[in-house]
Amino acid sequence: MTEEKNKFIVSSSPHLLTPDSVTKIMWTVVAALAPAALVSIYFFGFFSAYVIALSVVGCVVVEALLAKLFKRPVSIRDGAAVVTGLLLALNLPAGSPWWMILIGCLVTIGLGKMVYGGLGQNVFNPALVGRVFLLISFPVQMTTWRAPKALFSGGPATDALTSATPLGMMKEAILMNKPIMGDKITSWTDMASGYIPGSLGETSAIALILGGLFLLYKGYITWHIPVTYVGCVAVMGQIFHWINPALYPTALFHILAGGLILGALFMATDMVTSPMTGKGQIIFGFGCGVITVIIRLFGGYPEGVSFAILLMNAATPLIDRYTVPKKYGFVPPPKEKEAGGAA
Amino acid sequence: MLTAVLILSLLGLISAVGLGVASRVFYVEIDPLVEKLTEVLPGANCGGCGYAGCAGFAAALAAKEVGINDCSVADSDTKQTLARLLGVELTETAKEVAVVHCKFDPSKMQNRFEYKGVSSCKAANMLGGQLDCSYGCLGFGDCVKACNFNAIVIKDGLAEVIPEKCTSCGMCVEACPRNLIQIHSLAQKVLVLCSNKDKAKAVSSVCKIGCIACNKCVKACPVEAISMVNQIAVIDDEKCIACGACARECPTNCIFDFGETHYVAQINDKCTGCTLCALKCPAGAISGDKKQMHVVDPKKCVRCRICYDICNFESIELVNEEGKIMIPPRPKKQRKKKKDSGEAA
Amino acid sequence: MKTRRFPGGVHPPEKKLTAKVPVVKLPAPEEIVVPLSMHIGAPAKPLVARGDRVLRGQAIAEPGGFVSAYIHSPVSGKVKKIEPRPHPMGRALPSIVIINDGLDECVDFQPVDDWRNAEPDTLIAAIQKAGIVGMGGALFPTHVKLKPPPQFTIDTVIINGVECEPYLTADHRLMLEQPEKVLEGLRIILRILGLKKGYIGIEANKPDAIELLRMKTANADDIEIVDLHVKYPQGGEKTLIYACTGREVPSGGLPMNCGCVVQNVGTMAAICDAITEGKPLMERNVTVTGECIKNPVNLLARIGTPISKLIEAAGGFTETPAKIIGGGPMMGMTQSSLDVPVTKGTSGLVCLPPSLVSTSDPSPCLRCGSCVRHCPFHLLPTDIVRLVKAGRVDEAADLGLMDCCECGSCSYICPSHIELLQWMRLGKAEVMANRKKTA
Amino acid sequence: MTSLLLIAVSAVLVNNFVLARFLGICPFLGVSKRVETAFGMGMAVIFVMTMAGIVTWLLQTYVLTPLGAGYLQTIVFILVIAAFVQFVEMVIQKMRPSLYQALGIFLPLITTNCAVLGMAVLTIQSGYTFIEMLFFSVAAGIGFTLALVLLAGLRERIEFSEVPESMSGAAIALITAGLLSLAFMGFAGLV
Repeated sequence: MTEEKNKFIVSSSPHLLTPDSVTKIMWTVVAALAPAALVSIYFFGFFSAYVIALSVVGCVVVEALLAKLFKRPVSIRDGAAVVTGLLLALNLPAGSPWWMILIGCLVTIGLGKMVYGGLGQNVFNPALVGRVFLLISFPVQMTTWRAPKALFSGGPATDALTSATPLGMMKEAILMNKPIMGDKITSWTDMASGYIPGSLGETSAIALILGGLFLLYKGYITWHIPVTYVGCVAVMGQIFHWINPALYPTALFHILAGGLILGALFMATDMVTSPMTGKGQIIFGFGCGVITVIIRLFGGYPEGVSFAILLMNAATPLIDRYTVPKKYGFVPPPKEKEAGGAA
Repeated sequence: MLTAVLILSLLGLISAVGLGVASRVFYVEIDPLVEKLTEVLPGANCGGCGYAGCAGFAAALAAKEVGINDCSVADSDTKQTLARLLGVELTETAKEVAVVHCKFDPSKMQNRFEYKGVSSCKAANMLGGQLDCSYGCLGFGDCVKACNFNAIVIKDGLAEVIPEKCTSCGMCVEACPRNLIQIHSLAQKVLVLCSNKDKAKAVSSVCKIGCIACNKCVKACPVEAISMVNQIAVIDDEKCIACGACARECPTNCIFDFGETHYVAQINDKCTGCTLCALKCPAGAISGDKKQMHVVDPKKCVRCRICYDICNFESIELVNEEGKIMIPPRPKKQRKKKKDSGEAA
Repeated sequence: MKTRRFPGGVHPPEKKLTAKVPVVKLPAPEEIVVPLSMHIGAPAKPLVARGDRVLRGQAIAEPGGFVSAYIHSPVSGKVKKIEPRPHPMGRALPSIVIINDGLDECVDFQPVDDWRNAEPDTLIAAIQKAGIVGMGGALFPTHVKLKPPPQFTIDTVIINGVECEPYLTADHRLMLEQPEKVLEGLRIILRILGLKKGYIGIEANKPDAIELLRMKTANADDIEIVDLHVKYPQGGEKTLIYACTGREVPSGGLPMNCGCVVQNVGTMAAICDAITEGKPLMERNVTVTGECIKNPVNLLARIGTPISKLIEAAGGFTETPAKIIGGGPMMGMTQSSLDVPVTKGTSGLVCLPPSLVSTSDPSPCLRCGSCVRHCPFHLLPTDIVRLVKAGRVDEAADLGLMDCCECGSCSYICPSHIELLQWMRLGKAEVMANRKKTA
Repeated sequence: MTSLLLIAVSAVLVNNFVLARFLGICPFLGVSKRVETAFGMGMAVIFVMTMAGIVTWLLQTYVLTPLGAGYLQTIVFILVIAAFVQFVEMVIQKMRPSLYQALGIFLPLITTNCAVLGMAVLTIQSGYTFIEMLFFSVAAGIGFTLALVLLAGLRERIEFSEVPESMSGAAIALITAGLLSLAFMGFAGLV
């Protein structure tokens, strides 16, 4: 309101800040997801690239529009919408119809994030809200998988549409009770490298783990959730495998199949919707693991990762509430306050 | 059909007996007043008063934890009955309004430093406050956030109350870290809008509309309503007759007169010399002996209109500097019987 | 040698530009402004009036209450006026303005003869008379700290030579140039508290100081040098106690609750001067540094010297700074004018250029948990601040708002640059206000 | 034994009374502002459901069907439930006054709560034996409490978000409840 002589800035301490910023975090996550995206483009070619592009652009546009609608500052430069768009794309099968992707973007950004007030305020992982919404609304389109075909290996692009994913085959085996050995379905190397049908991001475990380690090194995710989550799925999977080796696949199959690696490294570790303290994250990872195995082996849907993470997102506020770390110099409250408080 | 009636009545009987016994065992002393209050309350269970339902609010009301006005839904006659039930008389006090005691000129007020941080007056005040004047309104709107009736707005850096919307609930008074907001009755038109307690030199160096405690207003006030409290003029609302003399006298015009414009009184030829106006004039500006034409001394007149309201012979009119009659004399009031005349005066 | 440490804490860039620069004595300016409140507790009451002549070292203000301190004139001269003057705390506070006559005529100092077997009370009285306060920035009157109430038994003395704030090297230079004074001061404290062992905690980024002090106490068994992991806020009272003794100060309690007393190295040197030479606290080391200062330097400046003089002595600004910080950049207070005086607690002047000062608005909280991981007291800054913002201050207090030592690690590490510490301070102020209202 | 377990799991997770069958939505939204009150309400509903389940089952098998007065089912059930709710209200008012204040109007509302009546009618329709009915009613109560406490946790968290005005209040609660039931759909086909 007045012309400023060169006045000094007065603010509360501390006066040094970490060079880190939300924008930097978001673009680092995008970089961490890049290997998986590139591998999917390598395997599914144009179908994957167009899904990624449309989903990212869709999410950014929807966020900008909704920000204007809700009279909020448009902050698409911080890359949050790009991350969500990329994650949503990695959750969709290659070659998904364009209208489905746009609806997915609308639900992901609209219902998943902006309705709660924008970045950092949502309670469910937006990309997963979008994916589960699409899975339940358009079951057919969401489960038509394209056969992967190495990009430059020549020959017509096979449009074998409905080749089932390894998990899909396992689910049919369990439902029809036809025991076929879990790992006979596809060889390990294919599953690890991503040469198997499935959603864009779910195939190549190596690329995902690479991205995950990069994030871990940068410190934007901690080991707690991925390790407990994947560990729990492996252990439970193995136990069920011992109970009935013919029907239930081995732990390695569980880890490499479906969206577990993508879910554990990028979805479950989403800062906004996962618990803050180490202890809470371990409970979170354990919960996700148990629910994933239950749904995979006994549930109706072949893939339980998305539902597991959403359910644990719902439980996060309660986990945070009961895993408050003991503070320095903790003095237990005097007895009668304790009793009074418990009314 | 008979079996149906039989079953139902039997079941009804069993439940009734069971509940009768249970209500004895689990008897809880309920204050009858709370019951009555709950009936009177609108029963919307809206939770506006912060209680889960009207029963909760009624209990709090009976326990004197809350006031009648805390129930925003209740209309005036509900409040009347509530007051009667509680034995508390609902004081229909005159409408009161919050006033911000700071009115610097935004284009002139300088900043001591560029404040960066949480945009709240408390936060800025903790770091000394960015304004040159260390008592002035910081304009971050803590009062606006505290007001549930959005009766206070920030206009180019300065808090301003909207009298119509203000319910004088006092939330803004607590919210302001520099205690600039006070509650005055709406009728109080003349207000000192400055809170700077520094000495004259310090005040004038930061704000041209600051009270420099020159005491001119104290001298100018015909009814001694103004006193100087640690370097700031303070107007006693009861004594003040809103004549605006102080406002005109103040060199830095930090005393604001929101009443309508004031004019000097002038006596015309209809004057019967009843000496009532001379008696009532606080400034002693009217002279003249009994039964003779009275004269107003324009320099002494403090334009408080007391003589204008009192004169019942249409002989006092209000004129501006050039003597043009701005407000004609008050029409004669039909005098009631002698007994009531005291009242009319 | 494994360095001791505490959980949490952050690693800001150290930028000890003046670590190798010896301390330079700054001549006294013409006008000295000695504020009356330079310590925790009631402001001091002036003993002199306008026009009085004062000598260097003469007491010009007496304590205003039990927790308060004497104030002495750093120069000889005439008292010009006692009026509110700009103060490092932000508001103008009453100060004694003295015109320096340049003679530096001293009052005759009376040292305590043969302090080794003097009574602790006489030593404490001498310390009180010399106006010694905690020089680390806490400014707590030392004589009060050295006489804890009887029910607390003190068994450990820890001297804080950590100086974990970036940029500051005042204590570091003091340890290098006057180690005897520091050791002597510590021995006096041990005598007062009747203890046999004292520790001096020094961060591992000052190897020369550690080595020098170790060499000096090689054969002495009453002083042990503890080298500490380089991490901010290692120098905080509670973190230092935890790192050296493994004990935790109970929540809402003081170090004496767990039998410890923590003092700054500067205070030790001041105590040594007061006891051995009878000199009151009149000057202190101030590091004038920052990217905007032409040649950063450590100055022995007299209390009451306007900081404009210090900046001139350091060659002035290379570019106009965005922030002038009294103290360290992590806990210091930004100053709005250059005629603020040096006080007993001014450990440094850090002038940051606009390029180092971020003025971006905070982005929303991602609940990333960095503040939780880095808080040395395992609090939940983001949840506490969320509650304070919503006005639910008592719930925030239950989560540990009042245990926050305001070290600023959470605000430093927060990727969204949210002013967590400022919100915590607002919350604390509101809790104190509520307590006063209900008390 | 496994069938009992399956009934319980299906009542709690698969067709959860609130999130899958959408019964008892008004207390679900009304009381889910704080976790303590939600838990208190959940306990009250579990008690009423179990007791009402037992009594209605007994009435149905030993009174209504032998006398062929099956058509009286709804009225009788409502009468029983109302009696139990009245009883619970007195107990809570005596034992936990603070909880009674917090629940306020929603405690007597359990009488008309469709989840409780729904449970009673469902047990009769699916022809459960006494033991199965017991498992079913307790599990239904637990499912209701689980959903209620989860939503209460979420709503306490959302209280701090700057939800746009058009969405604040009941709107965001309904959206969150919808997303919660979306997540619960993962259990479809579990049994």
